[in-house]
Amino acid sequence: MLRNSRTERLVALVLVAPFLAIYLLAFVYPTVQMFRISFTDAPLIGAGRWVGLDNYLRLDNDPMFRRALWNTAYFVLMTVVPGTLIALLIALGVSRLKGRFQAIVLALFFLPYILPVSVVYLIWDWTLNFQFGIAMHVLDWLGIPRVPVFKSRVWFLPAVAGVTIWWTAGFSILLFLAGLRSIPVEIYEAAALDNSTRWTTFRRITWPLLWPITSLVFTIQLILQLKIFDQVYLFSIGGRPNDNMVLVYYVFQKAFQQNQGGRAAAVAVTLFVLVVVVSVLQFQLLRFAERRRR
Amino acid sequence: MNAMAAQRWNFWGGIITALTLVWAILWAFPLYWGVISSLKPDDEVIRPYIELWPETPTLENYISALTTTQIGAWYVNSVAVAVGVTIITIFISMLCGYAISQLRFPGRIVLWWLILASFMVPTSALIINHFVLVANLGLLNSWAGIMLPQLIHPVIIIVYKQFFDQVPKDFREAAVMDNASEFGILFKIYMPMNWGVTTALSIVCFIWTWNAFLWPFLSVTRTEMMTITVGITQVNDAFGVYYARQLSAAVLAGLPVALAYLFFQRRVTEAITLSAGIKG
Amino acid sequence: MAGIALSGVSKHFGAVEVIRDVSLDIQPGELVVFLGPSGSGKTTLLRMIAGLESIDEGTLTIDGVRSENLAPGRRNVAMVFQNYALYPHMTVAENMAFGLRNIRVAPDVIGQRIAEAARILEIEALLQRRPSQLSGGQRQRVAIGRAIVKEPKAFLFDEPLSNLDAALRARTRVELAELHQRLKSTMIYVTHDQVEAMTLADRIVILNNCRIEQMGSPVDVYARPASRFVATFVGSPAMNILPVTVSGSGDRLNARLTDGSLVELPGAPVNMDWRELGVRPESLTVVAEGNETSATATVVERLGERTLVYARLADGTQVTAQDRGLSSVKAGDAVRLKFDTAALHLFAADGSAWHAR
Amino acid sequence: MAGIALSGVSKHFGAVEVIRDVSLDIQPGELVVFLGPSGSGKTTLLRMIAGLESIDEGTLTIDGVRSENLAPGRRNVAMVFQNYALYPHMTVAENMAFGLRNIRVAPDVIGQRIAEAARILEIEALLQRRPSQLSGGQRQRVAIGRAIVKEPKAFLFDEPLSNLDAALRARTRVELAELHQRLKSTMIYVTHDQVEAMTLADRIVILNNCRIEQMGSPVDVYARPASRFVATFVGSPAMNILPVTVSGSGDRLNARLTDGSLVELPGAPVNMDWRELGVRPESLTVVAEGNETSATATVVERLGERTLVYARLADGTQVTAQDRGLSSVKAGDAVRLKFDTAALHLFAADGSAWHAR
Amino acid sequence: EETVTWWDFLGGGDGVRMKQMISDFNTAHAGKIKIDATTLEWGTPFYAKVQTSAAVGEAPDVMTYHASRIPLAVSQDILEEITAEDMSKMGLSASDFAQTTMGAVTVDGKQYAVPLDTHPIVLYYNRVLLKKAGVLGDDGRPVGMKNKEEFTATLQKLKDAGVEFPLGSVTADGNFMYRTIYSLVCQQGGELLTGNEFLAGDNGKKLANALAVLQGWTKAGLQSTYTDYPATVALFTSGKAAMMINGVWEVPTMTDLAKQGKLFDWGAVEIPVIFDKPCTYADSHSFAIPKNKGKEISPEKRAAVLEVISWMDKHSLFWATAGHIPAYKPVTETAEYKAMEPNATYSTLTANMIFDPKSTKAGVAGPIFDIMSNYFVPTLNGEMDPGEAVKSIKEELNSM
Ligand SMILES: Nc1ncnc2c1ncn2[C@@H]1O[C@H](COP(=O)(O)OP(=O)(O)OP(=O)(O)O)[C@@H](O)[C@H]1O
Ligand SMILES: Nc1ncnc2c1ncn2[C@@H]1O[C@H](COP(=O)(O)OP(=O)(O)OP(=O)(O)O)[C@@H](O)[C@H]1O
Ligand SMILES: [Mg+2]
Ligand SMILES: [Mg+2]
Repeated sequence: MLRNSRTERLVALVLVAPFLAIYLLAFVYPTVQMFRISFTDAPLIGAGRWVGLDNYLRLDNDPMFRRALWNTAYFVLMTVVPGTLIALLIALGVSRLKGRFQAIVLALFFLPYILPVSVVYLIWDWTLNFQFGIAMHVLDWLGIPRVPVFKSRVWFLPAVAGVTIWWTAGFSILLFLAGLRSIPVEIYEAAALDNSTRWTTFRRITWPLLWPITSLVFTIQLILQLKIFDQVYLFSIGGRPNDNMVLVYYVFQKAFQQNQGGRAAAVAVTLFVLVVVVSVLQFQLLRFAERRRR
Repeated sequence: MNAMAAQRWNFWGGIITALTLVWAILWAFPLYWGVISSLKPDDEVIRPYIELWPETPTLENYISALTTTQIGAWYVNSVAVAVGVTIITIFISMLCGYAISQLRFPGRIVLWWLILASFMVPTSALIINHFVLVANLGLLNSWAGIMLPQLIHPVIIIVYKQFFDQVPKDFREAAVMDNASEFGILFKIYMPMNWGVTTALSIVCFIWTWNAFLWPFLSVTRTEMMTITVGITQVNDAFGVYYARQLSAAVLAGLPVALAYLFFQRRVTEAITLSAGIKG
Repeated sequence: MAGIALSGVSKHFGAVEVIRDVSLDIQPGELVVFLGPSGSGKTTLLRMIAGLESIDEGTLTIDGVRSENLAPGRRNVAMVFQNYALYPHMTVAENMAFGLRNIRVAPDVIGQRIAEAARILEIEALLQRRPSQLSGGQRQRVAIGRAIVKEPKAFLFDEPLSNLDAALRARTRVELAELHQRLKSTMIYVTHDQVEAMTLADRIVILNNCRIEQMGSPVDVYARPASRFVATFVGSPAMNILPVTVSGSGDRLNARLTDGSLVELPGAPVNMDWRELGVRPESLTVVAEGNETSATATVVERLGERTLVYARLADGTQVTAQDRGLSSVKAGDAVRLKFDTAALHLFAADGSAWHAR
Repeated sequence: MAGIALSGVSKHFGAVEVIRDVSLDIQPGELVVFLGPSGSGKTTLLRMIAGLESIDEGTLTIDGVRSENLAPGRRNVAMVFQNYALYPHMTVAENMAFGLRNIRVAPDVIGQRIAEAARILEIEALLQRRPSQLSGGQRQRVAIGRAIVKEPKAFLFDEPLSNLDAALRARTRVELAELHQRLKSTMIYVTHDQVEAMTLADRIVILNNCRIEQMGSPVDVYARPASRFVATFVGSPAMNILPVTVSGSGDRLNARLTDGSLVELPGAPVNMDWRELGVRPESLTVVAEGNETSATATVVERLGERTLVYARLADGTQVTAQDRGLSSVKAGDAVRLKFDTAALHLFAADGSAWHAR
Repeated sequence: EETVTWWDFLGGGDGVRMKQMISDFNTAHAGKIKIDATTLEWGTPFYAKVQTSAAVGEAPDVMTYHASRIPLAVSQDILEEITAEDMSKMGLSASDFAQTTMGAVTVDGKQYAVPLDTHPIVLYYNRVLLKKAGVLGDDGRPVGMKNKEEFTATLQKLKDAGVEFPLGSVTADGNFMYRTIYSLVCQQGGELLTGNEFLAGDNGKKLANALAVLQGWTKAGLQSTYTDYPATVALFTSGKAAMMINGVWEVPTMTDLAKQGKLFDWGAVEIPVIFDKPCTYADSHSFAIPKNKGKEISPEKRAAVLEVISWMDKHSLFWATAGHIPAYKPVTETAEYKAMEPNATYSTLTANMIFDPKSTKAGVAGPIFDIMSNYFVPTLNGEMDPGEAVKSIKEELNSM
């Protein structure tokens, strides 16, 4: 198409400028700063001395950092894979339903997703409350000893992971449903004519055709869950934050509770790099898996 | 499929449907339980047995949540921040998405890759420097301060670009032949043609902002400046059993988004799939 | 090779009746085309035979076996879908093998059958590709291949050509006809394109309004349409239908057109309430001179080997006539039109029809 | 009403040449069709006239004004896009008004023009609807209406019918022809469908391989194709092209087909390196008896008013022949084919052609 | 009019009292000074906010502060000094306060806050249940307050009488249990910090003893397990727990509930002597002026702030209804105060109070708190052996 490139550039500049300004101010600049202060001993606010790699070296034998790293990994493991699978199962169930009925059931599964984390926290803290939670009455009734879910080291992360799955599954369910809807009915009809059983149909048709969505859900979940903070913070209130330490929480603690901006930034950089590496790696891995399938 | 549904898959199909239903009810039960509990008086809340309906329903907890906390102010803050972030984000993202999709200018590819890359970057890693930045700008405890770091949603630009890419170029050319200017094309053709996307993206952006916790929690110290998501974690008012009061505050905080969802269910679900880059 | 018999078959979706009391006998090896306008129930009928829709009433017999309650896979028929429904994540070979593996056919047998089908369809080179790497025509063949390997009792096609472009459609049509000659298998073919039906069918079943309107060979259907509907639906450009008043007696029947001109009707039965005269464009030709109906050409379409002349009679009635080769008639010209009395049709108020031959 | 002249126009995308040295003179009021296979540059040429593509070399004159450097909006031509490109969020009336508002035409003038265009196109009732509420054919008309209100010097159409289904396409084609007769405006119409070209054009410009292959009236192009390419491209089913060896001298030239049979060529020039004989299916007819070429029918397509017989000569050469009406020939039958000596074409190695008439 | 921005962390029953006092103050100073108060969440969140706010100049003009945390705050340089001149402007003098209290707000001879109260922990009890179990003395106080065996027996009797939780303890939150445990260490004459060493000598053993007692109660089912703060209060007020060890700040919760007729007959006494001598942990709420970076407080505002502090201290008789023991002696010496219940009942314990060690590591939500509380929860609920816990605590504290 015939274009007047000078006007076009000018217009482009005008259109891109607002975003670029905010992007530079609220994203690029803080990112650069984060890297910079991670090499200093700055407090949260104010300048610090250049300490080189000191902050990073100290992480190496910082038990709290290790715990944070481990807990984060543990949490990711417990949310991402089961979360994806559960969402898939739910989506498969919901996709069978029709019309209004489907809308209602979907709403039941989806509602948690649109709630603020603090509401989710209050609801589950209440539901699983060790003294008064309804879940404990159910356990009593089943003759199972009560479980102090958010107060014990063993149960805390699994429980928060469970709540997180409950909270975020709606998103994945919708993606899966969109994926399922995009598989033409004819494919299933062809499979039926091909004598395919329910299980074969799932394994040989649905699952492979859903793979791109599955990997998308997986990636989104992974990036999201590595950033875990809100739930752990909230459920730890009046509990055992140090046992439940995760990376972002550690950044928060170092920076905002202990006023060690530089060291916090080093943790933040670690997280930053971790997320980027993991998502790049995972992207490659999934691509590889897909290629092998071909 | 009807014949099959009618015949051999019928039995297992029925079981699966039933299981899905039961599961859905269990899934949503905590929500129900939260709402029901918030309607119970203090002594009922902590009864040691399951009571699916309040014996003496009361709004006392809501009244107390509304009167003893600054929930009104929190609402105003949340609405202001969420609306502000939504409008600004949508607007700048649309402009930027349009430019990247439709215009040729130096640095376009670089910009596009930057935006794609920042999709992966965890903003929560930036809290320290966001805090420093907003503090230096003197914006702590202000709407602008709560909004600023939340204005970066690369995914919205990505979705906009994809949509603008999909507009057949015929429209652009038809408009050019109709003597429309570049801004005319954007605001009179592309923007109105994609109202659906804009609404959908606005809805998700609103939900995200309304639900944001970490940053509002960090950047606000004054109770009256808190957003509702942060505010309700502060409702630990005096006297005895406070669970119901907390839950009533939670219900109040969740209600607007929940209602919005129930009213615009189709739009919201569409919006969510859109935000993941899938066309619904 | 198996016969298929439908008897008194009905179907409704909710309150809407879609198929009403259809009976039909398909001979082994026959290629039957279901032809009808959109919504006439062609697809539904086909899917009922395949087992993808239940049959509300009536019986279905495939190869002598009562089948209305058999699962789709058990009926041993193969279907080629409009958009082919190839499994996008499997190679061509895997697509073909899928159905056979499900019934545990031995791997070497599967290999043989695939090779054989690929040979017939000339898709040997494509076996390791995925559907997305194929052109429309190639996909079409793979879909047929997937059907062939099952060695089914019958092939069911639902508008298999409608996704192809015009040129490819014409070519594939010919290929399909050849394939049928080679395989000699029972085939049911759904289309709403009358050219396809005319060129492919051993027998055409014309569906309209949930019922069978006519059933017969292409020649029959074209030359002796059972009803006004069939007359206008089959043939392109469509048959001219002109309101007439018929008068005269014995062998000397005449039809008076609305513009006043008379058309002779040798041999037409008297004493019927004839309302309309049908004449196909090729039987209404432009002639140089003579005592014929006169009209004004409005649009002239030169198709090369013939020319269509859209014309208006004196009273404004629109007709389509034909001239041979590249006609010199221009829009606006006055033309004389000649009715070929050996190829006229009459339609009565009660729906019955008479054909000059 | 304005003439359009292209002179020595070229265009390339990067290293790929798309239009090479095209010159063309379009008379005011003429309807010119650009016909050619996919990728031949039809669209590109049209867009160059519209101003949507730059012209690398050569000149473009619209209504006497040198225009190759004018902005699209300034050339005062209107374009109807393949998928109409109606603004989906505007009503029909707004769609029409948009272009006029942009050049600040007075509102009452806009109103008048819309009313006038709507009257011509019979879309008065649709003015307040949105494109999504219109049928394909209605959209088509609105797209034309949007062009009409601009009172352009020329209308440019890029395959405007390709999105319509067959029946609607045929009807709309007739409507378009009528519209042109009424408006008498300059129109350029791009298509790769030769039927459209034949039926609509005052003049057909056949593009192939970046160049103009032939330019002439439909009759010309059909009866006297300038090249083998034109011969095979125009006409459906395509002209049979048979390799021949020509022998004899003076008036008594004969062509020997590969199966050994002889075809007389009355009046063909000698001393040319004739390589191929062209004959259209309608000039290669099935005859009952006689000393003609014999062949075996492979597929028989009964089209109603004529029957196409795909046949194989003794040496396996495929030909398409025609029989009148509903032929009784069946696949597998031996048939005798008669060449209409008055409608033969010869093609030489150097691309030149000779036509019997 | 000067607006004084005020932060506190008083969310419980005492918060209501404080709001009342603020409103009274505003009425009394209408047109001159207005307090603009914000209540933040107690503990870590509050102190994290104070710290970050002070660093960016967003801190309030005055705030409540735990005396125990003042050394830490001073080391972070976020508090303004309260000079002698300030004290005299307020019409206060060091002698108006108990020496221990005053000492708690002084670091290196400089005063950094003005104490408002001292708030020990006490034992709340449900007279109805105790009576039912036969463990209510004729004086209306629980029996078995003299030693471990006696008290355990009391608890056991309650249990036998069908009380679900004889003792309600905040066993899910080490921060709160720290107070009880520290008290029990003190009852053995132990201390946390000796010179620069934590849990030197047999102090570790004493801590283990304290933990063992509590763990014993858990194991015997005498104490609520994994109970967070609100649940503990709820257990007690709903009659599920017969006794509760908690801060005096819950007194108003009880009095107000009782006033509404929603509570049983209750009482509060000094915590029992489990070991050798009576000793109770206490802290002090005080007023401090944050040092706002880059934002000097104006003299007028400072004067207003001092007026606020002074007024609050002088009117702290009302504050006493929040359960706390006013720090300002002229108030505690009034007859009105002396007649106040239940304060009078437990006022004897002032003699037995112990404050946190004076260390930059100490204080509410400080490092010691953090480290110890992390081990308390598993130990108290029987997940961890007391000796093991003490070992780890000792290691971690000393490696800080
Ligand atoms: N699942 C369904 N539920 C309700 N009505 C249906 C369903 N499937 C088809 N119909 C209706 O049944 C009638 C026949 O549909 P069918 O698809 O058989 O028509 P068709 O002849 O194949 O038409 P087309 O040529 O458009 O494919 C239509 O009126 C259609 O609307
Ligand atoms: N923007 C472009 N960049 C590069 N090559 C192009 C571009 N547009 C068209 N071409 C090439 O130019 C040639 C002519 O394209 P054009 O669209 O004009 O063909 P056409 O005759 O309209 O074909 P069709 O009938 O398929 O529409 C084609 O080979 C095409 O690939
Ligand atoms: Mg159909
Ligand atoms: Mg084109």
